[in-house]
Amino acid sequence: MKVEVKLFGAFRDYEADARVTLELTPEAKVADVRDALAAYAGAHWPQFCPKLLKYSAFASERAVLREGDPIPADGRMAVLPPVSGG
Amino acid sequence: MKVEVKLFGAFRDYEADARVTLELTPEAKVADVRDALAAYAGAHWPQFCPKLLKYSAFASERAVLREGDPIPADGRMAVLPPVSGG
Amino acid sequence: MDAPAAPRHHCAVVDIATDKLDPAAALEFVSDPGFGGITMFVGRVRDLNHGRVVTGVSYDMFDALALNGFAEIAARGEAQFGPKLKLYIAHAKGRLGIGDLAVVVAAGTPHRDEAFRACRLAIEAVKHESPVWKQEHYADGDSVWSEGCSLCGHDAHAPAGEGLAP
Amino acid sequence: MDAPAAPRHHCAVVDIATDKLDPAAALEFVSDPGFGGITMFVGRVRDLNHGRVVTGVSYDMFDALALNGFAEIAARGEAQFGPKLKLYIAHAKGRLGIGDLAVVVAAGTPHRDEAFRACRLAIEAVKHESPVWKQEHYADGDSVWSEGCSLCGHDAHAPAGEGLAP
Repeated sequence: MKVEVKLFGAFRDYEADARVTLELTPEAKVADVRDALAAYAGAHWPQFCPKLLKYSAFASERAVLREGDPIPADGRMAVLPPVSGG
Repeated sequence: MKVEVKLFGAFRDYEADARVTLELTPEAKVADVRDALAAYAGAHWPQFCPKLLKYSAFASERAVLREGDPIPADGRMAVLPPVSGG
Repeated sequence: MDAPAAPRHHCAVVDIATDKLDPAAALEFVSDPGFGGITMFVGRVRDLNHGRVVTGVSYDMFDALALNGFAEIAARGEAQFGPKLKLYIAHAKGRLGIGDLAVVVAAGTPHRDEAFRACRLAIEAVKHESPVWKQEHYADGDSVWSEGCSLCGHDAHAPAGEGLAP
Repeated sequence: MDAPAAPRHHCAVVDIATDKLDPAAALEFVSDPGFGGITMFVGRVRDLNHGRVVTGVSYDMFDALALNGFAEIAARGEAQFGPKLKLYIAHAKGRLGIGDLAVVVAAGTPHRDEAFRACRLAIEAVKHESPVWKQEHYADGDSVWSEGCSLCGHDAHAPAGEGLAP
Protein backbone atom coordinates (compact mmCIF):
# COMPACT_ATOMS: atom_id res chain seq x y z
CA MET A 1 0.00 0.00 0.00
CA LYS A 2 1.03 3.60 -0.49
CA VAL A 3 1.61 5.59 2.68
CA GLU A 4 1.82 9.35 2.45
CA VAL A 5 3.89 10.86 5.25
CA LYS A 6 3.47 14.59 5.88
CA LEU A 7 6.64 16.37 6.97
CA PHE A 8 6.72 19.02 9.68
CA GLY A 9 9.29 21.27 11.31
CA ALA A 10 12.89 20.45 10.41
CA PHE A 11 11.75 17.74 7.99
CA ARG A 12 10.25 20.42 5.77
CA ASP A 13 13.74 21.46 4.73
CA TYR A 14 14.18 18.21 2.80
CA GLU A 15 11.13 18.13 0.53
CA ALA A 16 9.63 21.15 -1.19
CA ASP A 17 6.08 19.79 -0.95
CA ALA A 18 6.55 18.57 2.62
CA ARG A 19 5.45 15.02 1.96
CA VAL A 20 6.94 11.66 1.05
CA THR A 21 5.11 8.66 -0.40
CA LEU A 22 6.38 5.27 0.72
CA GLU A 23 5.40 1.77 -0.41
CA LEU A 24 4.64 -0.66 2.42
CA THR A 25 2.91 -4.00 2.82
CA PRO A 26 -0.68 -3.92 4.12
CA GLU A 27 0.35 -5.56 7.40
CA ALA A 28 3.17 -3.07 8.05
CA LYS A 29 3.43 -1.36 11.44
CA VAL A 30 4.50 2.16 12.35
CA ALA A 31 8.02 0.83 13.01
CA ASP A 32 8.16 -0.29 9.37
CA VAL A 33 7.21 3.19 8.22
CA ARG A 34 10.05 4.53 10.33
CA ASP A 35 12.47 2.12 8.63
CA ALA A 36 11.13 2.98 5.21
CA LEU A 37 11.45 6.71 5.86
CA ALA A 38 15.01 6.19 7.12
CA ALA A 39 15.85 4.36 3.90
CA TYR A 40 14.21 7.10 1.83
CA ALA A 41 16.14 9.79 3.71
CA GLY A 42 19.40 7.92 3.23
CA ALA A 43 18.76 7.74 -0.50
CA HIS A 44 17.39 11.26 -1.12
CA TRP A 45 18.50 13.65 1.63
CA PRO A 46 22.29 13.93 1.71
CA GLN A 47 22.28 16.52 4.51
CA PHE A 48 19.93 14.52 6.73
CA CYS A 49 20.93 13.79 10.32
CA PRO A 50 19.53 10.37 11.33
CA LYS A 51 19.13 11.57 14.93
CA LEU A 52 16.23 13.75 13.82
CA LEU A 53 14.24 10.68 12.82
CA LYS A 54 15.34 8.76 15.89
CA TYR A 55 13.68 11.38 18.12
CA SER A 56 10.62 11.81 15.91
CA ALA A 57 7.20 10.26 16.38
CA PHE A 58 4.60 9.20 13.84
CA ALA A 59 0.98 10.21 13.99
CA SER A 60 -2.37 10.18 12.28
CA GLU A 61 -4.54 13.29 12.28
CA ARG A 62 -6.07 12.08 15.52
CA ALA A 63 -3.25 10.69 17.65
CA VAL A 64 0.42 10.00 18.07
CA LEU A 65 1.07 6.36 17.16
CA ARG A 66 3.23 3.72 18.80
CA GLU A 67 5.80 1.64 16.98
CA GLY A 68 3.63 -1.48 17.07
CA ASP A 69 0.46 0.24 15.87
CA PRO A 70 -0.87 -0.61 12.42
CA ILE A 71 -0.73 1.98 9.68
CA PRO A 72 -3.95 4.07 9.50
CA ALA A 73 -6.33 2.54 6.97
CA ASP A 74 -6.30 5.65 4.80
CA GLY A 75 -2.51 5.52 4.52
CA ARG A 76 -2.14 9.09 5.77
CA MET A 77 0.50 9.73 8.38
CA ALA A 78 2.78 12.46 9.63
CA VAL A 79 6.28 12.44 11.07
CA LEU A 80 6.64 14.72 14.10
CA PRO A 81 10.10 15.90 15.09
CA PRO A 82 10.57 17.05 18.70
CA VAL A 83 8.00 19.76 19.36
CA SER A 84 8.74 23.35 20.33
CA GLY A 85 5.46 25.23 20.66
CA GLY A 86 4.58 28.03 23.05
CA MET B 1 -0.25 63.00 73.80
CA LYS B 2 -3.28 62.58 71.58
CA VAL B 3 -3.23 59.56 69.30
CA GLU B 4 -5.68 59.40 66.42
CA VAL B 5 -6.49 55.85 65.40
CA LYS B 6 -8.11 55.36 62.00
CA LEU B 7 -10.62 52.54 61.83
CA PHE B 8 -10.87 50.14 58.87
CA GLY B 9 -12.99 47.19 57.87
CA ALA B 10 -15.24 45.84 60.61
CA PHE B 11 -14.14 48.64 62.96
CA ARG B 12 -15.90 51.14 60.73
CA ASP B 13 -19.22 49.88 61.97
CA TYR B 14 -18.57 51.38 65.40
CA GLU B 15 -17.74 55.00 64.64
CA ALA B 16 -19.41 57.09 61.97
CA ASP B 17 -16.26 59.06 61.21
CA ALA B 18 -14.03 55.97 61.32
CA ARG B 19 -11.58 57.35 63.85
CA VAL B 20 -10.99 57.41 67.59
CA THR B 21 -8.81 59.82 69.53
CA LEU B 22 -7.05 58.37 72.56
CA GLU B 23 -4.95 60.05 75.24
CA LEU B 24 -1.60 58.35 75.96
CA THR B 25 1.66 59.23 77.64
CA PRO B 26 4.54 60.27 75.34
CA GLU B 27 6.52 57.12 76.21
CA ALA B 28 3.58 54.81 75.41
CA LYS B 29 4.10 51.82 73.11
CA VAL B 30 1.80 50.25 70.54
CA ALA B 31 0.67 47.74 73.18
CA ASP B 32 -0.58 50.66 75.28
CA VAL B 33 -2.60 51.95 72.33
CA ARG B 34 -4.13 48.49 72.04
CA ASP B 35 -5.11 48.59 75.73
CA ALA B 36 -6.48 52.11 75.41
CA LEU B 37 -8.55 51.16 72.37
CA ALA B 38 -9.88 48.08 74.20
CA ALA B 39 -10.95 50.32 77.08
CA TYR B 40 -12.56 52.80 74.69
CA ALA B 41 -14.41 50.00 72.92
CA GLY B 42 -15.62 48.58 76.21
CA ALA B 43 -17.00 51.98 77.17
CA HIS B 44 -18.47 53.08 73.83
CA TRP B 45 -19.21 50.06 71.61
CA PRO B 46 -21.75 47.78 73.27
CA GLN B 47 -21.84 45.34 70.30
CA PHE B 48 -18.08 45.06 70.06
CA CYS B 49 -16.47 41.61 70.04
CA PRO B 50 -13.06 41.80 71.80
CA LYS B 51 -11.69 39.07 69.53
CA LEU B 52 -11.70 41.53 66.65
CA LEU B 53 -9.15 43.69 68.43
CA LYS B 54 -7.16 40.66 69.57
CA TYR B 55 -6.52 39.67 65.94
CA SER B 56 -5.96 43.22 64.74
CA ALA B 57 -2.64 44.95 64.12
CA PHE B 58 -1.63 48.58 64.45
CA ALA B 59 0.14 50.52 61.75
CA SER B 60 1.43 53.87 60.63
CA GLU B 61 0.96 54.95 57.02
CA ARG B 62 4.26 53.31 56.23
CA ALA B 63 4.37 50.01 58.11
CA VAL B 64 2.64 47.57 60.39
CA LEU B 65 3.93 48.13 63.93
CA ARG B 66 4.93 45.70 66.66
CA GLU B 67 3.61 45.76 70.18
CA GLY B 68 6.86 47.16 71.57
CA ASP B 69 7.28 49.87 68.96
CA PRO B 70 6.89 53.50 70.04
CA ILE B 71 3.90 55.47 68.88
CA PRO B 72 4.62 57.38 65.64
CA ALA B 73 5.77 60.92 66.44
CA ASP B 74 2.82 62.49 64.61
CA GLY B 75 0.35 60.50 66.70
CA ARG B 76 -1.35 59.07 63.63
CA MET B 77 -2.10 55.38 63.64
CA ALA B 78 -4.52 52.86 62.21
CA VAL B 79 -6.00 49.66 63.54
CA LEU B 80 -6.06 46.87 60.95
CA PRO B 81 -8.47 43.98 61.43
CA PRO B 82 -7.61 40.71 59.63
CA VAL B 83 -7.25 41.54 55.93
CA SER B 84 -9.34 40.09 53.11
CA GLY B 85 -8.21 41.63 49.84
CA GLY B 86 -8.10 40.09 46.39
CA MET C 1 22.04 43.25 31.62
CA ASP C 2 21.54 46.75 32.97
CA ALA C 3 18.17 47.56 34.41
CA PRO C 4 15.96 49.33 31.86
CA ALA C 5 15.25 53.00 32.43
CA ALA C 6 11.46 52.75 32.51
CA PRO C 7 9.82 51.81 35.82
CA ARG C 8 9.54 48.07 36.11
CA HIS C 9 6.77 47.98 38.68
CA HIS C 10 3.34 49.53 38.63
CA CYS C 11 1.34 49.63 41.87
CA ALA C 12 -2.10 51.16 42.08
CA VAL C 13 -5.23 51.51 44.16
CA VAL C 14 -8.14 52.05 41.80
CA ASP C 15 -11.26 53.77 43.07
CA ILE C 16 -13.93 52.19 40.94
CA ALA C 17 -16.29 55.10 41.49
CA THR C 18 -14.18 56.95 38.91
CA ASP C 19 -11.92 54.37 37.31
CA LYS C 20 -11.58 50.65 36.64
CA LEU C 21 -9.04 47.88 36.53
CA ASP C 22 -7.58 47.31 33.09
CA PRO C 23 -6.09 43.88 32.31
CA ALA C 24 -4.97 45.03 28.84
CA ALA C 25 -2.94 47.83 30.42
CA ALA C 26 -1.41 45.29 32.81
CA LEU C 27 -0.32 43.05 29.91
CA GLU C 28 1.09 46.03 28.08
CA PHE C 29 2.98 47.26 31.14
CA VAL C 30 4.76 43.98 31.87
CA SER C 31 5.67 43.36 28.22
CA ASP C 32 9.25 43.72 27.08
CA PRO C 33 11.13 42.64 23.93
CA GLY C 34 13.26 40.40 26.13
CA PHE C 35 10.34 38.73 27.88
CA GLY C 36 8.81 35.51 26.56
CA GLY C 37 6.39 34.87 29.39
CA ILE C 38 3.59 36.87 30.98
CA THR C 39 1.32 35.50 33.66
CA MET C 40 -1.68 37.47 34.82
CA PHE C 41 -4.15 36.86 37.61
CA VAL C 42 -7.54 38.54 37.61
CA GLY C 43 -9.75 38.33 40.67
CA ARG C 44 -13.46 38.91 40.16
CA VAL C 45 -16.45 39.19 42.44
CA ARG C 46 -18.29 35.86 42.65
CA ASP C 47 -22.05 35.45 42.90
CA LEU C 48 -21.86 32.90 45.72
CA ASN C 49 -19.71 32.61 48.84
CA HIS C 50 -20.10 29.87 51.41
CA GLY C 51 -23.47 29.15 49.85
CA ARG C 52 -24.86 32.67 50.23
CA VAL C 53 -26.04 34.67 47.22
CA VAL C 54 -23.78 37.70 46.90
CA THR C 55 -25.04 40.84 45.19
CA GLY C 56 -21.84 42.84 45.49
CA VAL C 57 -18.87 43.64 47.69
CA SER C 58 -17.29 46.76 49.12
CA TYR C 59 -13.54 47.00 49.47
CA ASP C 60 -12.15 49.24 52.19
CA MET C 61 -8.46 50.06 51.93
CA PHE C 62 -5.75 51.94 53.80
CA ASP C 63 -4.41 53.41 50.58
CA ALA C 64 -1.03 54.76 51.67
CA LEU C 65 -0.04 51.61 53.54
CA ALA C 66 -1.39 49.40 50.72
CA LEU C 67 0.71 51.19 48.11
CA ASN C 68 3.75 50.90 50.36
CA GLY C 69 3.01 47.20 50.70
CA PHE C 70 2.61 46.68 46.94
CA ALA C 71 5.99 48.33 46.38
CA GLU C 72 7.49 46.10 49.04
CA ILE C 73 5.99 43.02 47.32
CA ALA C 74 7.54 44.15 44.03
CA ALA C 75 10.91 44.58 45.75
CA ARG C 76 10.57 41.08 47.14
CA GLY C 77 9.84 39.75 43.65
CA GLU C 78 12.90 41.47 42.31
CA ALA C 79 15.03 40.06 45.15
CA GLN C 80 13.80 36.59 44.25
CA PHE C 81 13.70 36.76 40.45
CA GLY C 82 16.19 39.48 39.63
CA PRO C 83 15.78 42.71 37.68
CA LYS C 84 14.40 40.97 34.58
CA LEU C 85 10.93 41.19 36.02
CA LYS C 86 8.11 43.62 35.43
CA LEU C 87 5.27 43.51 37.89
CA TYR C 88 1.84 45.13 37.86
CA ILE C 89 -0.32 45.19 40.98
CA ALA C 90 -3.66 46.98 41.06
CA HIS C 91 -6.50 46.56 43.54
CA ALA C 92 -9.98 48.03 43.37
CA LYS C 93 -11.62 49.94 46.19
CA GLY C 94 -15.25 50.90 46.57
CA ARG C 95 -18.47 49.09 45.74
CA LEU C 96 -18.24 46.33 43.14
CA GLY C 97 -20.93 44.23 41.47
CA ILE C 98 -20.81 40.57 40.47
CA GLY C 99 -18.16 39.97 37.83
CA ASP C 100 -16.40 43.26 38.51
CA LEU C 101 -12.64 43.06 38.72
CA ALA C 102 -11.25 43.24 42.25
CA VAL C 103 -7.57 42.76 41.59
CA VAL C 104 -5.20 42.46 38.63
CA VAL C 105 -1.65 41.18 39.05
CA ALA C 106 0.68 40.54 36.12
CA ALA C 107 4.30 39.48 35.86
CA GLY C 108 6.53 39.55 32.79
CA THR C 109 9.86 37.66 32.71
CA PRO C 110 12.14 36.08 30.11
CA HIS C 111 10.75 32.59 30.76
CA ARG C 112 7.40 31.26 31.87
CA ASP C 113 8.33 29.55 35.12
CA GLU C 114 9.43 32.81 36.74
CA ALA C 115 6.36 34.55 35.36
CA PHE C 116 4.04 32.06 37.05
CA ARG C 117 6.00 32.11 40.30
CA ALA C 118 6.29 35.90 40.46
CA CYS C 119 2.59 36.34 39.70
CA ARG C 120 1.64 33.82 42.35
CA LEU C 121 3.98 35.35 44.91
CA ALA C 122 2.45 38.76 44.28
CA ILE C 123 -1.21 37.76 44.48
CA GLU C 124 -0.64 35.68 47.62
CA ALA C 125 1.13 38.60 49.27
CA VAL C 126 -1.62 41.01 48.20
CA LYS C 127 -4.26 38.68 49.62
CA HIS C 128 -2.50 37.88 52.89
CA GLU C 129 -0.72 41.09 53.76
CA SER C 130 -2.32 44.11 52.15
CA PRO C 131 -4.53 46.38 54.24
CA VAL C 132 -7.69 45.66 52.29
CA TRP C 133 -11.03 44.59 53.74
CA LYS C 134 -13.92 43.03 51.91
CA GLN C 135 -17.52 43.46 52.95
CA GLU C 136 -19.95 41.15 51.20
CA HIS C 137 -23.50 42.23 50.48
CA TYR C 138 -26.10 39.49 50.28
CA ALA C 139 -29.39 39.10 48.47
CA ASP C 140 -31.23 39.14 51.82
CA GLY C 141 -29.94 42.66 52.58
CA ASP C 142 -27.33 41.57 55.10
CA SER C 143 -23.71 42.70 54.82
CA VAL C 144 -20.74 41.02 56.46
CA TRP C 145 -17.07 41.90 56.67
CA SER C 146 -15.10 38.86 55.53
CA GLU C 147 -12.90 37.11 57.99
CA GLY C 148 -9.34 37.29 56.89
CA CYS C 149 -5.68 37.03 57.71
CA SER C 150 -4.48 38.63 60.89
CA LEU C 151 -1.50 40.93 60.45
CA CYS C 152 -0.41 40.34 64.05
CA GLY C 153 3.01 38.79 63.97
CA HIS C 154 2.26 36.54 66.91
CA ASP C 155 -0.64 34.84 65.20
CA ALA C 156 -0.54 34.83 61.44
CA HIS C 157 -4.10 33.70 60.75
CA ALA C 158 -7.30 34.34 62.59
CA PRO C 159 -9.15 31.09 63.17
CA ALA C 160 -12.02 30.64 60.74
CA GLY C 161 -15.56 30.83 62.01
CA GLU C 162 -14.86 32.71 65.22
CA GLY C 163 -17.17 35.50 64.25
CA LEU C 164 -14.80 38.45 64.39
CA ALA C 165 -17.27 40.73 62.67
CA PRO C 166 -20.20 42.03 64.72
CA MET D 1 -23.96 21.90 40.22
CA ASP D 2 -24.95 20.96 36.69
CA ALA D 3 -22.54 21.78 33.92
CA PRO D 4 -23.49 25.03 32.17
CA ALA D 5 -24.87 24.79 28.66
CA ALA D 6 -22.25 27.00 26.95
CA PRO D 7 -19.00 25.35 25.87
CA ARG D 8 -16.46 25.48 28.66
CA HIS D 9 -13.36 25.07 26.55
CA HIS D 10 -12.12 27.06 23.59
CA CYS D 11 -9.29 25.59 21.51
CA ALA D 12 -7.92 27.37 18.46
CA VAL D 13 -5.08 27.51 15.96
CA VAL D 14 -4.75 31.10 14.80
CA ASP D 15 -3.13 31.81 11.43
CA ILE D 16 -1.58 35.18 12.04
CA ALA D 17 -1.54 35.97 8.33
CA THR D 18 -5.25 36.69 8.71
CA ASP D 19 -5.98 36.80 12.43
CA LYS D 20 -4.34 37.37 15.78
CA LEU D 21 -4.38 36.12 19.35
CA ASP D 22 -6.70 38.06 21.61
CA PRO D 23 -6.03 38.01 25.38
CA ALA D 24 -9.15 40.08 26.07
CA ALA D 25 -11.29 37.45 24.35
CA ALA D 26 -9.57 34.78 26.43
CA LEU D 27 -10.40 36.59 29.68
CA GLU D 28 -13.97 37.07 28.56
CA PHE D 29 -14.34 33.41 27.56
CA VAL D 30 -13.18 31.98 30.89
CA SER D 31 -15.22 34.42 32.97
CA ASP D 32 -18.28 33.21 34.84
CA PRO D 33 -20.41 34.69 37.61
CA GLY D 34 -19.34 31.79 39.82
CA PHE D 35 -15.63 32.20 39.17
CA GLY D 36 -13.44 34.34 41.40
CA GLY D 37 -10.09 33.50 39.82
CA ILE D 38 -8.70 33.78 36.32
CA THR D 39 -5.11 33.02 35.45
CA MET D 40 -3.78 33.74 31.98
CA PHE D 41 -0.46 32.98 30.38
CA VAL D 42 0.69 34.88 27.32
CA GLY D 43 3.77 33.72 25.41
CA ARG D 44 5.52 36.29 23.24
CA VAL D 45 8.40 36.19 20.80
CA ARG D 46 11.64 37.28 22.50
CA ASP D 47 14.39 39.30 20.86
CA LEU D 48 17.18 37.07 22.15
CA ASN D 49 17.55 33.31 22.48
CA HIS D 50 20.68 31.59 23.72
CA GLY D 51 22.47 34.87 23.10
CA ARG D 52 21.48 35.21 19.43
CA VAL D 53 19.55 38.22 18.16
CA VAL D 54 16.17 36.98 16.94
CA THR D 55 14.26 38.93 14.30
CA GLY D 56 11.21 36.69 14.20
CA VAL D 57 9.97 33.13 14.37
CA SER D 58 7.85 30.88 12.20
CA TYR D 59 5.51 28.37 13.78
CA ASP D 60 4.69 25.24 11.83
CA MET D 61 1.75 23.23 13.08
CA PHE D 62 -0.15 20.03 12.36
CA ASP D 63 -3.49 21.74 12.84
CA ALA D 64 -5.86 18.80 13.13
CA LEU D 65 -3.71 16.90 15.58
CA ALA D 66 -2.96 20.08 17.55
CA LEU D 67 -6.67 20.84 17.98
CA ASN D 68 -7.28 17.25 19.04
CA GLY D 69 -4.48 17.64 21.55
CA PHE D 70 -5.80 20.93 22.93
CA ALA D 71 -9.21 19.29 23.48
CA GLU D 72 -7.50 16.39 25.22
CA ILE D 73 -5.63 18.83 27.47
CA ALA D 74 -8.91 20.52 28.36
CA ALA D 75 -10.44 17.11 29.17
CA ARG D 76 -7.46 16.39 31.40
CA GLY D 77 -7.97 19.72 33.18
CA GLU D 78 -11.61 18.88 33.75
CA ALA D 79 -10.70 15.43 35.07
CA GLN D 80 -8.33 17.08 37.54
CA PHE D 81 -10.28 20.19 38.53
CA GLY D 82 -13.88 19.23 37.84
CA PRO D 83 -16.49 20.87 35.63
CA LYS D 84 -16.16 24.27 37.32
CA LEU D 85 -13.36 25.15 34.96
CA LYS D 86 -13.29 27.14 31.75
CA LEU D 87 -10.19 26.84 29.65
CA TYR D 88 -8.99 28.80 26.63
CA ILE D 89 -6.08 27.54 24.53
CA ALA D 90 -4.98 29.35 21.38
CA HIS D 91 -1.68 29.04 19.52
CA ALA D 92 -0.43 31.14 16.63
CA LYS D 93 0.90 29.71 13.38
CA GLY D 94 2.84 31.49 10.67
CA ARG D 95 5.51 34.16 10.76
CA LEU D 96 5.71 36.28 13.93
CA GLY D 97 7.78 39.33 14.79
CA ILE D 98 9.36 40.27 18.12
CA GLY D 99 6.70 40.85 20.75
CA ASP D 100 3.99 39.11 18.76
CA LEU D 101 1.83 36.74 20.74
CA ALA D 102 2.61 33.06 20.20
CA VAL D 103 0.24 31.45 22.65
CA VAL D 104 -2.57 32.45 25.01
CA VAL D 105 -3.86 30.10 27.69
CA ALA D 106 -6.43 31.14 30.29
CA ALA D 107 -8.23 29.27 33.05
CA GLY D 108 -11.22 30.42 35.07
CA THR D 109 -12.28 28.65 38.28
CA PRO D 110 -14.11 29.49 41.51
CA HIS D 111 -10.82 29.97 43.43
CA ARG D 112 -7.37 31.13 42.49
CA ASP D 113 -5.32 28.04 43.32
CA GLU D 114 -7.12 25.92 40.74
CA ALA D 115 -6.89 28.74 38.21
CA PHE D 116 -3.11 28.87 38.56
CA ARG D 117 -2.75 25.10 38.47
CA ALA D 118 -5.07 24.59 35.51
CA CYS D 119 -3.37 27.36 33.53
CA ARG D 120 0.05 25.92 34.26
CA LEU D 121 -1.04 22.39 33.41
CA ALA D 122 -2.41 23.60 30.09
CA ILE D 123 0.60 25.65 28.99
CA GLU D 124 3.04 22.91 29.98
CA ALA D 125 1.03 20.37 27.99
CA VAL D 126 0.82 22.71 24.99
CA LYS D 127 4.59 23.25 25.13
CA HIS D 128 5.58 19.63 25.64
CA GLU D 129 3.00 17.68 23.66
CA SER D 130 1.45 19.76 20.93
CA PRO D 131 2.56 19.24 17.32
CA VAL D 132 4.01 22.73 16.94
CA TRP D 133 7.48 23.58 15.65
CA LYS D 134 9.31 26.86 16.02
CA GLN D 135 11.86 28.10 13.54
CA GLU D 136 13.88 31.07 14.76
CA HIS D 137 15.13 33.69 12.31
CA TYR D 138 18.29 35.54 13.29
CA ALA D 139 19.71 38.95 12.50
CA ASP D 140 22.51 37.32 10.51
CA GLY D 141 20.04 35.75 8.08
CA ASP D 142 20.28 32.26 9.49
CA SER D 143 17.18 30.30 10.48
CA VAL D 144 17.11 27.31 12.82
CA TRP D 145 14.37 24.93 13.90
CA SER D 146 14.34 24.87 17.68
CA GLU D 147 15.22 21.67 19.41
CA GLY D 148 12.32 20.46 21.44
CA CYS D 149 10.56 17.67 23.23
CA SER D 150 10.44 14.30 21.56
CA LEU D 151 6.98 12.78 21.34
CA CYS D 152 8.45 9.26 21.23
CA GLY D 153 7.12 7.37 24.23
CA HIS D 154 10.41 5.58 24.75
CA ASP D 155 12.37 8.79 25.20
CA ALA D 156 10.41 11.74 26.45
CA HIS D 157 12.95 14.48 25.77
CA ALA D 158 15.56 14.83 23.09
CA PRO D 159 18.91 15.61 24.64
CA ALA D 160 19.77 19.27 24.32
CA GLY D 161 22.55 20.31 21.98
CA GLU D 162 22.66 17.21 19.85
CA GLY D 163 22.01 19.18 16.71
CA LEU D 164 18.81 17.57 15.49
CA ALA D 165 18.21 20.30 12.96
CA PRO D 166 20.32 20.23 9.80
